[in-house]
Amino acid sequence: MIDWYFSHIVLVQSTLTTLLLALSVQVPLRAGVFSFAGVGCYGIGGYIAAIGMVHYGLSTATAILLSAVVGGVVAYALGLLIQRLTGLYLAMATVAFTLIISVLVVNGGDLTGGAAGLFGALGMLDTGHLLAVAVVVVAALTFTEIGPLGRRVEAVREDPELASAMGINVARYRRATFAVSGVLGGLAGSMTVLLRSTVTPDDINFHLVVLALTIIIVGGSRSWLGALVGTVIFVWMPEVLAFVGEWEDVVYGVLVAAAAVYLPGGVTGAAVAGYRTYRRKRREAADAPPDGPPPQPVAAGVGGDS
Amino acid sequence: MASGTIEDVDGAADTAATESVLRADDVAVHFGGVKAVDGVSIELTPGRIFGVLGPNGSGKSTLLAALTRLVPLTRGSLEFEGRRYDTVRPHTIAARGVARTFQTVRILPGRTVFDNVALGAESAGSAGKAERGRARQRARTAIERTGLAGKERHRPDELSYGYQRRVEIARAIASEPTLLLLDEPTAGMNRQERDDITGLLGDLRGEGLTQLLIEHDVQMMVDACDHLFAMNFGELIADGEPEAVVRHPAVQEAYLGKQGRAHA
Amino acid sequence: MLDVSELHVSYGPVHAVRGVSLLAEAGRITLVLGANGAGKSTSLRAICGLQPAGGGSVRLDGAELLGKRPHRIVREGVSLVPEGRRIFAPLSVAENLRIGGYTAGRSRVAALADGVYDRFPILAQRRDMPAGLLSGGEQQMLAFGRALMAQPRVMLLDEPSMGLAPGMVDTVLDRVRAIADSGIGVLMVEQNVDAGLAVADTVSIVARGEVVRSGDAEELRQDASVVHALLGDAALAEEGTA
Amino acid sequence: AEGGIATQEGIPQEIKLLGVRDQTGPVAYAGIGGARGGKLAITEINRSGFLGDGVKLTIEEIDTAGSIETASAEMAQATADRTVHAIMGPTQGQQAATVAPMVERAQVPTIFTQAGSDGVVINDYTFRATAPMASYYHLATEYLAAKGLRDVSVLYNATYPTFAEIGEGAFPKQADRHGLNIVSSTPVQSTTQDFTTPVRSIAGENPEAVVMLLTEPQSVTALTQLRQAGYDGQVMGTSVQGGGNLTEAGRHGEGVIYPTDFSPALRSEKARDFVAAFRERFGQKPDVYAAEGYDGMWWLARAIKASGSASREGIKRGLQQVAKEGFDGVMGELTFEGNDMRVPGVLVRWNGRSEELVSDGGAS
Amino acid sequence: MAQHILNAVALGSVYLVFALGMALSWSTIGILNFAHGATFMFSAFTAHVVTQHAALPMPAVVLIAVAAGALIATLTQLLAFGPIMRRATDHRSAELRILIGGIGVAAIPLAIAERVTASAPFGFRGSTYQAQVFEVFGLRMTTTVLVIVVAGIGIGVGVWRWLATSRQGLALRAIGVDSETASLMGVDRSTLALGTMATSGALAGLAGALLTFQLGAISPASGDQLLIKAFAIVVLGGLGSMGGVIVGAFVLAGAETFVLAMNQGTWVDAVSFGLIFVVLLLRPQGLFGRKEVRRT
Ligand SMILES: Nc1ncnc2c1ncn2[C@@H]1O[C@H](COP(=O)(O)OP(=O)(O)OP(=O)(O)O)[C@@H](O)[C@H]1O
Ligand SMILES: Nc1ncnc2c1ncn2[C@@H]1O[C@H](COP(=O)(O)OP(=O)(O)OP(=O)(O)O)[C@@H](O)[C@H]1O
Ligand SMILES: CC(C)C[C@H](N)C(=O)O
Ligand SMILES: [Mg+2]
Ligand SMILES: [Mg+2]
Repeated sequence: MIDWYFSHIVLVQSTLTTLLLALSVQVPLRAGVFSFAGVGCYGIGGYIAAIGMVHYGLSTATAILLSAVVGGVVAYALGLLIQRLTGLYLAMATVAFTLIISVLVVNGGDLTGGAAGLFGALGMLDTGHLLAVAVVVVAALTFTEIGPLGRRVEAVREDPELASAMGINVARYRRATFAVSGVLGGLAGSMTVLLRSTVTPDDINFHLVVLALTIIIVGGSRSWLGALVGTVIFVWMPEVLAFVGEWEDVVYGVLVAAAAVYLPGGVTGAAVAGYRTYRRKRREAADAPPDGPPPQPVAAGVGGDS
Repeated sequence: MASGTIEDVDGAADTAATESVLRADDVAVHFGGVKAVDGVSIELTPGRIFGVLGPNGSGKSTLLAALTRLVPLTRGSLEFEGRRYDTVRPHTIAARGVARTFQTVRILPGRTVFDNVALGAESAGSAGKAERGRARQRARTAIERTGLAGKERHRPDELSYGYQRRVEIARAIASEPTLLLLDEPTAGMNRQERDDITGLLGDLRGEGLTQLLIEHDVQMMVDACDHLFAMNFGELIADGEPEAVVRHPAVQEAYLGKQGRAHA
Repeated sequence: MLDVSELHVSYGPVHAVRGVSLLAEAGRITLVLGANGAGKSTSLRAICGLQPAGGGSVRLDGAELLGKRPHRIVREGVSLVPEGRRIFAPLSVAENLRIGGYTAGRSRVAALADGVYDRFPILAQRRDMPAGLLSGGEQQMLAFGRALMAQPRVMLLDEPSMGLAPGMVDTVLDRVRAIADSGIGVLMVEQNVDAGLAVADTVSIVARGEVVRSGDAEELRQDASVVHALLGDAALAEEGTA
Repeated sequence: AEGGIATQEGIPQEIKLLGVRDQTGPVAYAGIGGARGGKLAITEINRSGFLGDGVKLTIEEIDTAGSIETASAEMAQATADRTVHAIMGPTQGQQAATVAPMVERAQVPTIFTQAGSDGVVINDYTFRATAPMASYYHLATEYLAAKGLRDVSVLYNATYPTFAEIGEGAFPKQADRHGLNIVSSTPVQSTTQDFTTPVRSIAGENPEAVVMLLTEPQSVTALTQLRQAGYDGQVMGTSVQGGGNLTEAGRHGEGVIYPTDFSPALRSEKARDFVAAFRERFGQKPDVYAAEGYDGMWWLARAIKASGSASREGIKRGLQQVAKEGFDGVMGELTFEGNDMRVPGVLVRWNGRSEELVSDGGAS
Repeated sequence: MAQHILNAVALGSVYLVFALGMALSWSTIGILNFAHGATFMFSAFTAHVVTQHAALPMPAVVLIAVAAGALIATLTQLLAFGPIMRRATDHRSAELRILIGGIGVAAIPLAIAERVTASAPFGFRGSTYQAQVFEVFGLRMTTTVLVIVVAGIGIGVGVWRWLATSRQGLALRAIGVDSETASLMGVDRSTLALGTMATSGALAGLAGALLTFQLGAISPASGDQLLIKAFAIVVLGGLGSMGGVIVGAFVLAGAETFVLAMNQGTWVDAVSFGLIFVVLLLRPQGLFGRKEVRRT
């Protein structure tokens, strides 16, 4: 067990940081905001942490905190700037934001280390710290998923106009998701960099956007659990698929495509749907007279309807 | 109330009423060249059901959108419980107690009937635990009253059209609003089903709820409303006692087919 | 000409239509009445191939339609004015009509559209506006006009009068009558019972997925209270099971 | 359990190594080449009984698939595996820099090939069997100066650390020293695909030589378009050209000269034997990556022999000891700066089908 | 200056040919195909493999790539997007899944090509085609550029007009809005969708062949780089507007060429994406896009 843990420590840790990254895209998406600003803030957070540590000797905690705050503030400001945008237009604008950041750091001279990036920003972080952060984040997010707040977030996503006719301040929700995604992105970026000690402009790329999106769609886009499931799948897939060797990417592609086709709500969505069917079946079984004939479809009709 | 085109069929009845819930003054909504609403002034007094009649495209729904701030006003002013609100954002006025239904069904597809109604119920109050309990109770009551009992756990797309409309109504009344705006709430229902809804609206009036109702069923409007407005081409063409309004020649001319004439 | 017999449709465990039989004959209007949730729309959708049927048959002049894909069925000459209008919101009014005439051959589209514009002048005024901006009633007119463009042999109408002002209800139903008189079979669901009865030839009343009564419209016109009672019963029954 | 515990001193019968590098993904060619070179070396080492009778080196390759995450995850597992004696590390600069602190923590000696950026050779356990490109790029500069090609334009990928370093640092400095005149310096990005605009400007300047510091596909395009833009002067490339991509440039690639750490055209006996053996085994000529993998593996074997121990500590000590002395490899006389390899380098010309020697820094 | 404009036009045409295919399926039937880049790359790769065995002239190479592209896209539609669309209740829920389906599909040809080439660049060395360089009015260009510009602008304008005026074009747009209702109009949605995807794939193949001729070689990763640019172009032009795609392609190419001509090569992406960002700030629906139609 201990051995297993130590040889998989990187996977365990990157599961936790990747979860935060995925959440930074999922949180806005859940409110109908198709924003990848979180990925840009992942880059910002990574660089701030590395710069803080390498150039200014900040402590690990300070570096992470600073990254989260700056990420949140930058994303919030971005949100203010582009609040008129929706859908894929918003997606494009935020992808542009992310890619611009990667160009900025290439051209950042000594501060950012240019094309080579920065090295030696090894933070004092262990799995326990990461776990604590993840738990706090997940607990906080749970509140936005269940009960009244959950319903409101869903209304903001599904029908903003309806939501505002229900007294919900849609613009404020949207701006808030920007800030949250910035904080999450900043956390994810800074912790990733402090774990691996290096950051380069290449770390902020379109593939990260794709990865985050794939994780939450395959895992399930409606709750943090979906993000977690997706993260576990994609972080551990190379490990699990190692046996197919060089065809790993082909298998990966087939699995992702199959998930898109067969799992409309992602893995968690499928699980929830399966559970519902199971419960309904049980209800029906319980409703049927114990010694009578099995319920005919005809009989089940109105019964199920009412 | 300034527009010269309004023919006040019996002006006296209204002015005697108490303080108004909502007052719209010379409201106009233009979309480019389309004058969807053009200088409408209305006043809604507490505890009554007001109806809006008018041909298709006469601006009824747009008027409702204007009253709920979902479209910008081209001109005019709005007042709710004595406070101007023609520049606030839609959620503000909704939060003050104006609930509405939409002409085309708008419900959250992924949520159950109960959740949809609860969304309305919760929009009224704070987030406290006791209040949450009350909100659930309000939602349950609204579901009962709209004939949705037993369908709480259904998803909207599993419901027939008529039942989807009821969800809209339930959601609106669950917020226990001060003013309820209904845009063709009974479209797709037959006479009996309409009567149920009308009965419900009457009960709500009994509880003091002010309502503004848009419907094309003249019989139902006459039965249900205390006061009718008739619109055509974005303007009010008549305003007053229901019976009087539907008999008004301009309304007959603009609006009523065989069905309405039979009634008059 | 369109002979629906013993149609069954289920949504998963919900058996919504249970052995419905309906007939649409050339030159005649068959009115389908029923309470909310009775299974009217489901039946029409199944006839058009939008919903897989669990059993029964739908024959057009003897040829089986069940199992065919919707666009095939439409090309056989069956067109539907769907519940809830379903106009193409971002397309202009004119484009909505053009797509309605997709099967009708290029050359006739313009003339057919002019016919619709004559009947509904407001649509002509809104010709180049995205259809989604129309008022509810205007959209209903467009949906109706769009179905006319297909020049069907059988027309299925799911509440064509919904959201229409009384005057316009007359226009539409008169038009339906005229269509039927030109030799087209019409199967029409209506909640506006009186207006529907006024133009119908035959009536079928559906409750809980079954036809509980069918007969001559004339008969029922004389005794409208029977209809109302049946509908009322159905509604009560619905609530009763709830 | 199979294999010994890698912390035990002495030389066991089986010495287990792991290669953790790209076998798929965008720079797979480097990892694949490195792995092949290493395999060939292992066969020779084992067959010759270099480490003693019956002592066998074994290696297993693990794919990092072009991803930093995978690289660090696989390295974590590799370093945690107590039967692993040493690791042949990732070829990509960033992957390598990320795992470098890790191998120190786990105290597993790791030899990198390629991985040209800073931050890779940073502690006692990190070793590199590839000389930084900048360390032998002077061969190019000297050649240009000797041929009197003084007006030079530089076209370089500024988002790629190795090239940025030469384009902005090493080359301008050397050019200055040798009296070359840099007419223009044009940075592009890794995402630049079409070079019409920059090469037009360069062709317009008509310098006597163009120094081209670009990735593989970029090189092909830039060369093709440079020629189409009417430039027919000398083009000076980098060892990236050794990967065979110039074949794709067809006649446009003919005559390009570049410094490299290894060329199949090298005339030393070691190199000739290596080329022949490699050909026999893999059916093609070895590239620079293979040569680095091969010399890297021999470095390791010599290290074990030198310290008399295949334990992790022993290998580390041995590698340092060998580095201090240097040795002869297929890349020529190898010297070291700390744990980092230096090569004499060689300048070659692409004749359209293969490399020809132009001059060598003593590698033959 | 004139030379720079010509270069921008050439680059814009390359982008255009690539983006057209993507925009076609996206703005009609609502399929944002993230495998478009991989289709592009793999078509070129297929042609590359064939030219290694047979010395073919340019038209034959192009034809092979076009056929390969059409085939890949058809398979993608049959195996991934088609089933997704059939299963989805509404288009919005299908949208993200289509995106992910495309990402999954894209991994497959990419992995194969990377495997075979070990990620080294590949081109049409075996083809008999040799680009000729010529000068008109002092401007230098190659026959390849000429072909690309003609093909790009010709096909672009053709597709644009066809979509705007033809019956099928209208049907395609209707499918994109509400495919169920479209089928009620007699539109054979699956066949039309398949045809659209095949055409889109053929355009990807065409782009693959032409761009490989233009660049000399591409690498397996080249498709991804173009994908994000094409995405940017379509959004910049405004979703649903083919004219917008044409303008968008040239605007982006113009911006990039300008930055390169100023010798600020490392700022290219920042400037081009910055430009898109600013355009969206000013026009949230892109240059020629329509605002979403929605009313109360
Ligand atoms: N956003 C808009 N842009 C342009 N015209 C519009 C817009 N919204 C509404 N209209 C037009 O304004 C007129 C009034 O529409 P409105 O929806 O208010 O009518 P209505 O009285 O509710 O009709 P109905 O009874 O058919 O629902 C209609 O002719 C409609 O086409
Ligand atoms: N997608 C669905 N999934 C599950 N059940 C459904 C679905 N669609 C309809 N139903 C159920 O099928 C039954 C018949 O619905 P249908 O829409 O045919 O009724 P209707 O007669 O058209 O009613 P209305 O007058 O309200 O339009 C209803 O009980 C409804 O709840
Ligand atoms: C595989 C090589 C192209 C890697 C490159 N030399 C680097 O340092 O990253
Ligand atoms: Mg209306
Ligand atoms: Mg219905």
